[in-house]
Amino acid sequence: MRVFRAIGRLVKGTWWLFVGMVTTTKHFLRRAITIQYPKERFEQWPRFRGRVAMVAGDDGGHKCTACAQCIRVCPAACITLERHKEGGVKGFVVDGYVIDIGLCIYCGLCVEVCNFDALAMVPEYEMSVYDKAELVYDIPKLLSRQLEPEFKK
Amino acid sequence: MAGLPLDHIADKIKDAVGDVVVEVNEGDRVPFVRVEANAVARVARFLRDDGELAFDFLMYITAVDFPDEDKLTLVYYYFSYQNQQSLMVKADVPRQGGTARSIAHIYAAADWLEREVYDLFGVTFDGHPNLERILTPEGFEGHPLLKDFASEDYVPFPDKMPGK
Amino acid sequence: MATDTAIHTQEFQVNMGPQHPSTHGVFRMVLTMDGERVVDCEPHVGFLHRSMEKMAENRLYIQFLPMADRIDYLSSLFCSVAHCQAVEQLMEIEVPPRAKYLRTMFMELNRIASHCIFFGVFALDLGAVTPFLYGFRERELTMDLLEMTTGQRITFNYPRFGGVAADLPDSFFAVAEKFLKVFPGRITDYERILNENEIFLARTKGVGVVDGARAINYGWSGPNLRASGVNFDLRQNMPYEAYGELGYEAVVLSNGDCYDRYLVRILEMRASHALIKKCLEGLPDGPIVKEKVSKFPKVPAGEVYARVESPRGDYGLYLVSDGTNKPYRYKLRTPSFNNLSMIREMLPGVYLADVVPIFGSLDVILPDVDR
Amino acid sequence: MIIHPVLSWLNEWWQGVVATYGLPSCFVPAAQMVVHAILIGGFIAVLVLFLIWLTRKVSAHIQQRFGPMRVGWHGSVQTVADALKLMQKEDTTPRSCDRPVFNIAPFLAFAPTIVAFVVIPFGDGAIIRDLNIGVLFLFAITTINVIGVISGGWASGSKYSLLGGFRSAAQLVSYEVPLVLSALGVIMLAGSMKMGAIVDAQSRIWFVAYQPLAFVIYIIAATAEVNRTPFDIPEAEQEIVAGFNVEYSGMKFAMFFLAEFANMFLIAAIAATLFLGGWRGPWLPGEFWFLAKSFAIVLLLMFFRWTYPRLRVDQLMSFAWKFLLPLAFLNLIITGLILVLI
Repeated sequence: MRVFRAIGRLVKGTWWLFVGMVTTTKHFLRRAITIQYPKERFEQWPRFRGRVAMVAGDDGGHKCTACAQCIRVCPAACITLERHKEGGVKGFVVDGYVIDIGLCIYCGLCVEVCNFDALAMVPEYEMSVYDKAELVYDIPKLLSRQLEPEFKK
Repeated sequence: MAGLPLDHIADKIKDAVGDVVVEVNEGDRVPFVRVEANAVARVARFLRDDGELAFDFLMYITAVDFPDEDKLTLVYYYFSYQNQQSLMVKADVPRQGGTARSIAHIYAAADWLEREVYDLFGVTFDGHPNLERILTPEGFEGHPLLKDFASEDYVPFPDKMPGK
Repeated sequence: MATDTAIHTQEFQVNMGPQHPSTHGVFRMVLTMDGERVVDCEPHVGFLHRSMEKMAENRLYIQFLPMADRIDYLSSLFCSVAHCQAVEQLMEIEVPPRAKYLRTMFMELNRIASHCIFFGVFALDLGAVTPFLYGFRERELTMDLLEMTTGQRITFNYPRFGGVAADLPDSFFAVAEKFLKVFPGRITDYERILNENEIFLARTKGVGVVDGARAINYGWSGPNLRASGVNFDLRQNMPYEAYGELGYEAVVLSNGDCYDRYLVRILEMRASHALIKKCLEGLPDGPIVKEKVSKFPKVPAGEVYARVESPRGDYGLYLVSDGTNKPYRYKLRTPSFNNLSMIREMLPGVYLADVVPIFGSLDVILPDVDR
Repeated sequence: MIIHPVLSWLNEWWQGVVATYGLPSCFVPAAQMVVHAILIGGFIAVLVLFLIWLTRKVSAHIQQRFGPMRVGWHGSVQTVADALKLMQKEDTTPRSCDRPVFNIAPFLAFAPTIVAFVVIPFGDGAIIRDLNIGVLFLFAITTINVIGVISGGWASGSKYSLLGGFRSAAQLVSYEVPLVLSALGVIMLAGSMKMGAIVDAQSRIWFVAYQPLAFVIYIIAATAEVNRTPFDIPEAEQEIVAGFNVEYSGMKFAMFFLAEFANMFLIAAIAATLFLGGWRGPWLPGEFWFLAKSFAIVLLLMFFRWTYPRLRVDQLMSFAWKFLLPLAFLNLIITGLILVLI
């Protein structure tokens, strides 16, 4: 009996080893599913949260009203805003708005809380630089890339 | 909460371990039994070994710091697979030099959990086989989860809200 | 404990980690070895300690939401759902049914993603490289689905207090349909490569056996516990979100060895696949988020324990609130921490080569251990 | 059929040169040796470059990737680029190592492989020395490289490499036995240890038809012999990081690498010669058939490597001694009985 069982196990073992080989061979004959990154790129899904950008208004400028909701919600404390009150103007005047992309964690909460649609996440993910200081984005830099129309909600 | 009523459990603890139950709180969401700090190990052993209760699963041990009341509340959270019921046992120890009996020999899970509480809160556990820091590096000073923790390296979360 | 032979043997220590190909992160074991056999093991954790609990105490509830994703980055949705559940229970918010279903569905997708990684990494631990890539291939499919809805591939930041952040996009259904169609075949491929493979069986059957009582005593939970024969799954026993309506039957095996811990996860992938299908079929209409919930809530004082069944086990969050907008105490019960604590008892007596599958079969993830 | 005439022509021409200018006659064999050495060295270099590229491509396509694509057509020159990079790398030597042994180990591992190519028949007459103890020489010489592996593992002064070295020693000693025994059946059939004679004996039917069991044993033992998965425990990356070569870098590492791949081809070439009729084949030149058969075996080994998990060290040993060895003996006895009876 033991001999038969041993032979049975041998046959079964060999069979499954063979099945494994068949599976890999099957995959060997299939097309590769990866892409050649810098030459080809994935198309981003419309909601992809790349880096934060400021949305340009009709005049090309930013739409920020310096309400500081984004600063209040930012979990990484990467946004800095300077503002002041001016006589005759309702609300605040924006002096400076800086996002340190090196600190940003791409959670998208700032975009969500912004009541004036002044911020958006653009599908940009190649932000490597040689100097960390270049990762600090000021208003012109934040305005430099806009959402393509089809990416808008 | 499904399972046995809390009063019943508290009574059983009183019968078995003695008059160590300080408070029985049905609470809103997490009912708990507060016991004396020197009795946590005896209570733990009873809770595990009693056939009816059978709290065989120690989910976690932690502590909550109350600097205003100058106490640390140790929290033991048990679960019983038999009754599908959980039970929280609390015990108050002083903030400085708080100590409790280790339950590592009753629940093996308590080994690391007690080390964690020791590491982060500074509560010592008597009879623990290897009470060393676990999460923070060796030679670390202080106990980070105390509310008044201060260190040169510790930078609190910055408040970046601009002035008016 | 050197073997009792005439030949004089000397024990030596091998420092496995913190940088080692198969410690899945930064975990250090000091192994005392007698030849190829392990005599003693001294685990060291904490290399990835970020003091998440302290971070939570310093942040608003909403601010910690994306941080919760980073506690266990392979199953990040579970951590943030637990965070939301705790806050919702304290604030007594009822989540709309559609949001419940969406959360459930994406948690199951996330579970598949996590188990795919387990499959790949476990095979890699045993020296088979190819399944690793296959596991990642299927993970990409789930990631696609998650990305098109939530906007990110790993750290989703998807649930919100009282619901979820976004509804399904229109293109979702076609992609999901495709995924649901191909995925069972892919699991069959996994099974063909490993399940009955004689070498794989020899390496995993009877290795690292843990019985149910011991597993419970060590605080094991999740697939590891179910592999040891304990029939307990929060989705089945204490349903949350939409699991109660969907119904779920836990996958339970009995041997408690590395092979069963592997098989439980493979079977759970199939179960999750069925759950996702059910979710999509029964997806109710309605709002995705409860109205009039502040983004910056002041949470009423009290304490709460939220429990979800993460791919690694019983993920819990003990939240003490003092009525302000920041947590007073935020205790994370991470399953990996408890699952890993037995490693010291499991290793003595096994071969060095078995250390890797035993450790791998626990499916711990070090940020989850160290927090 | 290609190499042989060229070599003969070269030889005749050189003999003519020697005769014309009245050079000493020992110049003839000396020049021959130099030519042979260059041929083998060049062949191995090109072969290994190709094999590494092939491994990467095969593994990539099994895993539904592309593999190297950038350098050259489909990454064909990638290995050259990698070799150049390896040469430029810093040659680190750990402080705790046994320096002379550490330095010599890579060459000890690599040299026997080159020597073994001396008795491989690449084609009709394309064999450098058709020794009459060819097979014995082959197995004797390939065993030497384990000394390089052990000494490399020992001299590195790292516990991982030491474990790797020990594992390698145990494994190679165990698997050498079934390997040789499986080849013995072929030798009995051919009645000679001469490689040429063995190939000639297969002019009608390949020995794999007579010795299927031996062929299987040979493939398994050979996989173990060259440390390929599922028997790659000496360099099990997940357990002992990289085993014996964990402390090596730069060219010394490249030597080990070279030895591994050259060995893989060598073991496949032996299989092709002993079991698959060597260079014999219809229409096309013998060199082609020889390479085709060898590469078929190499591909098989590669598919093993990318499909199977790895055995544990004790399972490996018991598999060799309790399973392969009795089977090899059984095969030998059956072969002997049949030879006696017929």
